[in-house]
Amino acid sequence: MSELLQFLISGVTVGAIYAAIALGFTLIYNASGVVNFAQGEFVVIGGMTAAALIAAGVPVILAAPIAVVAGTLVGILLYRLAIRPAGQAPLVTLIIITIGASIFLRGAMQAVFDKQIHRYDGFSGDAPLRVGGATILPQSLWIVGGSIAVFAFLAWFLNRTRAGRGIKATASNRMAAALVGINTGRAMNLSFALSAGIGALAGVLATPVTFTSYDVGVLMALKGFSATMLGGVGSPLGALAGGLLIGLIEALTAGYISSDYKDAAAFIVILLVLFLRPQGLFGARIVERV
Amino acid sequence: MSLEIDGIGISFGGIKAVDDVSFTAKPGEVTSIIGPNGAGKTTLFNLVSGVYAASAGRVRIDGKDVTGLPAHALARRGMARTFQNLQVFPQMSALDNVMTGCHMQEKSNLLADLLGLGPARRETDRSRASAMAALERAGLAELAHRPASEMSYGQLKRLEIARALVTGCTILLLDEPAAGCNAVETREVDDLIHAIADEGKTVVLIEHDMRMVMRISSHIVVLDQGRKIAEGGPEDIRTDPHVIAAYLGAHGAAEAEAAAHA
Amino acid sequence: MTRQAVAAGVSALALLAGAPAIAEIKIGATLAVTGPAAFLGDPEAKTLEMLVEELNANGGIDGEEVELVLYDDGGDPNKARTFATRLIEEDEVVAVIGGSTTGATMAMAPLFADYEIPFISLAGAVVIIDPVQEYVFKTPHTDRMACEKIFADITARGLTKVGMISGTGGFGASMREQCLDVAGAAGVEIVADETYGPNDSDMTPQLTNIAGTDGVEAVVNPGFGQGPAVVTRNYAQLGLEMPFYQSHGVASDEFIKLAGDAAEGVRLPATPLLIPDQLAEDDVQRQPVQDYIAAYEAAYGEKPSTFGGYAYDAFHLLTHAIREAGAEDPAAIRDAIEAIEGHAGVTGVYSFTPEDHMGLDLSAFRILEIKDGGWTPVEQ
Amino acid sequence: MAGQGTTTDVAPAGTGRREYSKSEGAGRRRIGPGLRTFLIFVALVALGALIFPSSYFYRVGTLVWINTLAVTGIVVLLGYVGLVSLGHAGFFAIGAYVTAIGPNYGIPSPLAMAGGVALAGLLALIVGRPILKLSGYYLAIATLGLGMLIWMVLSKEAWLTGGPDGMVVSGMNARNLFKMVGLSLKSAEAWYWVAGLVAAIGAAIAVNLAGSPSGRALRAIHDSDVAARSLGVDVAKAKSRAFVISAIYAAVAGALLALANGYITPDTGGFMHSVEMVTMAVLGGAASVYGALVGALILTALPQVLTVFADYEHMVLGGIMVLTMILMRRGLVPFIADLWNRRKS
Repeated sequence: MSELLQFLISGVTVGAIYAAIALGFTLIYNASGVVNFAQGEFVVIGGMTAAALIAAGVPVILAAPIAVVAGTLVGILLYRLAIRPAGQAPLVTLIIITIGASIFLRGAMQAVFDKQIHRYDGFSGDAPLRVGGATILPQSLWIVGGSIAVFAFLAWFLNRTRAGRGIKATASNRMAAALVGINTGRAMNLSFALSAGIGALAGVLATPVTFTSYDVGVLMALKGFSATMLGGVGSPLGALAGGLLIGLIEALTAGYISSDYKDAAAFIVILLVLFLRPQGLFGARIVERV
Repeated sequence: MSLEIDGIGISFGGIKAVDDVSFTAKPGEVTSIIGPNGAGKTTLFNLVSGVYAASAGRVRIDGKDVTGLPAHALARRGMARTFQNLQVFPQMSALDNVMTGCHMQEKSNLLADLLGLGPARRETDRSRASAMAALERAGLAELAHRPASEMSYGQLKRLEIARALVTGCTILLLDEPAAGCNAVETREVDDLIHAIADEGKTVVLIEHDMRMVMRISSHIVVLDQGRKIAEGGPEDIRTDPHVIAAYLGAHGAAEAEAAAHA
Repeated sequence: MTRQAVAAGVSALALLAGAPAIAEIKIGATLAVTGPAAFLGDPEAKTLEMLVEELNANGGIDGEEVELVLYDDGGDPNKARTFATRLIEEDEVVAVIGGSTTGATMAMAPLFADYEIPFISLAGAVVIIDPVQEYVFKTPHTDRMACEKIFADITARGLTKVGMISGTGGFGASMREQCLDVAGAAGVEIVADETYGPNDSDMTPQLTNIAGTDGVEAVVNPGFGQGPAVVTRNYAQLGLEMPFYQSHGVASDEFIKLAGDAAEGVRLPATPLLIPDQLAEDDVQRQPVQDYIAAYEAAYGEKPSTFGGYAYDAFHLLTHAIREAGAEDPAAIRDAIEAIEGHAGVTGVYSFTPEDHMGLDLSAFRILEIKDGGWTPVEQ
Repeated sequence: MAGQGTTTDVAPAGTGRREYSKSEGAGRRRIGPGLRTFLIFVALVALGALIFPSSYFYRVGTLVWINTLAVTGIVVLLGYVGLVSLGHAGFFAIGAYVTAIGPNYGIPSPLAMAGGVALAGLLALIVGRPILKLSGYYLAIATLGLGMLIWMVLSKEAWLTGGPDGMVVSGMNARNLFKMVGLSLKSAEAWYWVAGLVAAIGAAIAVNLAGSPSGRALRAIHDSDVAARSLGVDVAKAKSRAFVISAIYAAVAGALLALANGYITPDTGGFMHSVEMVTMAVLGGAASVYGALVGALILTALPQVLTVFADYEHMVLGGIMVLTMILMRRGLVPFIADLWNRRKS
């Protein structure tokens, strides 16, 4: 029983990280229809910046927000310099642009920071908490709490605020949104800024547990992308559920079946879900207009 | 071949876009579907041609039930169509566009195609000849080598008709073929449709140009809000009070009247 | 225009590749300076650059300057092979150091036999030197030796039942296989065998399973990079008390920093590089170890790692051989390397033979334990 | 929404395609378009052989042709039909690994090679149907997942594949092929010629396909899935065919790489390699085989040129990718062809 609990704790911790990345994907997709493969780099920027600041003696309470702001700025730059100039480019062009941007950012981080692996202490210490025979790190609670907070924020923001509704409207029909007076450029800017901020926040929260280095972004993006697609692209609930599900599948497979094929299990589940429900778990069905 | 539609319907998100529509289109005749915007005309075409799966009703070709067959299987049973919002292949030349319509007649196998063997080339030659003939008929012969992306809206409408014709279809669904055409071009399309029907093909037409509809239709089906509200010859429709109320309105009635005396 | 593009590309290549020879003696290297194996290649590259500078400042080899031609293969075997070809054909080096990873090394290896150029690999796996390839040498201990060393320490503690948790990267997977292979002969039984991906962030499920396996008395974690640090933290998080072994893949201060307090009590096989001040006065490795550390700290302001040590030894072995055989004939240099005996490096004392192209025995490997955030040799 | 279309609009017709119909229209029938492409490619291969000063250049040249071949498969899939695959390196690796494993079980190299190609084709046939029902990003993730699964098997089943460190490929050397016809070439030169000739054949086949009935059906799907259906094209079958064809291209390229290198690692089947293949196609211009060649040439040669930038290599590479896609969305070949045409007229 305590075994299962430990597996679940592990799955939820890791899944919450995936979910946070997936939520970043979702926001940008919602505004622009772009799946941003550079999303993983935001996570690294957050983690590396925080690690560098903390190593330089800056207290966490300052370092964390600065790292998030740094990620946000890079997000805005990414939009302005790489996505906006591309205009309404076809999907594969956008995929290549964001992958190119991710390679560029990786190189930049290697130049700005270093090639070492970094970590700093958990926000509430590193002494594990015991729960019914299993253990959990206090930082895991920060991660899970962070992901849920981001989800709640997005759900509120997209549905209840003017700016958020602007983003949603921009996504469903940019022309129409512009016609009813929504500043679609600002909506796109905002979505990239927020999404990068969310990514950086995920990095700041996760680094004490996962560590970080300049080149882990691709893997982060891959997991986040998988979670997004499993949940259904464009839906915050899907992103949260997709992320947690993948984390749990990995942990339970490692625990009960074989740690060798835990990543494979996640992909098999994704493929099966897509075969049976091509729009993902929470995605809307698409009817083509002819 | 005759096309029978029997009680067909579909709903999107609880709204019945097409509801219990029935009619029969006969060979050698032009059957027109009319109705105000959003009446469900194009959705009806999409149901009949297998783009959408109907949630109710049957479609029969010459008495044979073809309901639920995928679009390409219906094409093989002789159904061809054009599209309201243009589905040409913009990256291809006009000729290549029409040659694609020859797909069902082309008998070469994949291996021959890959290796560029004789059969593949012969099929291509044959397709090119019949595509040129169809372009000729649609009045587009001199544009054969122009990329479709550089052609005007009216030309593309006719390009779609030419492409549908070379499939060797017996049933032709035309969705607003005269949209975007000037008066002269409309007349040409008009003649073309007449000629197609005279060959014994079954033509089903969606059109907003009432003059044209009244001029060439033998049979008219009127849709409103997804339902059939009237059916009959041009004369019956013109005078049908439901139609006048629901669709034509005062202005439309006058226009139809004018057309009748034109 | 396609033809023009090709011609342009070719001439650009020619321009950059065909730099005229300035230095007298050219030594080539292709390392994983970036990419997933960068923590191997980075200190290796830094070490080589430092050593070449130092050597030339002291008059080079018999008055001739040495030039290092270094390429970054990112750990990609395909690139490594291309760069090796380039080093041999274009740069006309007399010898090549490199291959941070086993894959890169093995992809390059056949070339050196073809061109008769000596090659010293910095990668770990035993396949590099077993079977022996005429022109291929290597400086690190093999993963097989690491397993033997660890198992010897475990049995010395009177334990036999071992649980393994291995990284699935090249290093971890290869060492895992070697450990499984030598376990029987070493007198231990592998009762649990778990793995994790190189970038996984939580290994508590695997560790929970190991802990739940009947009779596990010690746990071994082959792997490198961040994985072992995460495993070590998870190990402490779960409150596991069994003796815990890491591999030489994490033998650096970096590991202690990343794993923090959780690293206390962890043992691993390592080179003397980690314990410069605890070496006996008469230890032949004392001098090279202290030289290397002093020079590296002066050059880069940080401590060298075990991996840099592999490059340090490779470079000294090679320059020694060039001094012996001259820089004219690469085949003669090869012979001179093979003839080296009792060369004290930072990794161990090398004695090559035609049958042994690594030249190390188990004696240079020491089991260290992490105590109070530092390294302590385990008395045996 | 952008990115939700059934097909992915890559680029209006590349030069290759338009050239094709022009030459046909002009009635010039002496040399078919496939044969012409083959001759152009062979001329380029020979040109390389004339100017290359050393084995190193032959080595890079060999990689360029092998990549061109693999990317030609992407051109068929992405350029002709408009389908994105982020998992094609998986097929590449299957071709490579079966070629590598065969001789260990007593199967001669050429047979193993054929087996690897057949296996890749078969796998593409089996998984193609369900996967190709997806579109846009869902297709991207599904192919990515497929590629990852193949990569995982290759990394984990060490008894068969040597694990993440890879395995030695024993077997034939291309030199012997040329010896049989009395030519004595260096190994690097021999592989260069083999790779170049196979790439030329591959290009010719792709060009033949584009102008054939089957090819027109594929290109129709690219532009309008619905219209293609309405013309009687069995879209599912056509997509599946294109998927199998492109998987075979990748597998042949993989087998060649395995033999030319003599060593193979699971990285050849990794995500980054899949991305690299698609990037080459899009960079050069996914609509034509010439785009495949230019893309493969640039991305294979660029890292060799960029060694002078050492630490900034990634930034330069990433920057080039972004800029090319912004400034020349349809790829280099169509872009330059347009410039050329504009200057002429």
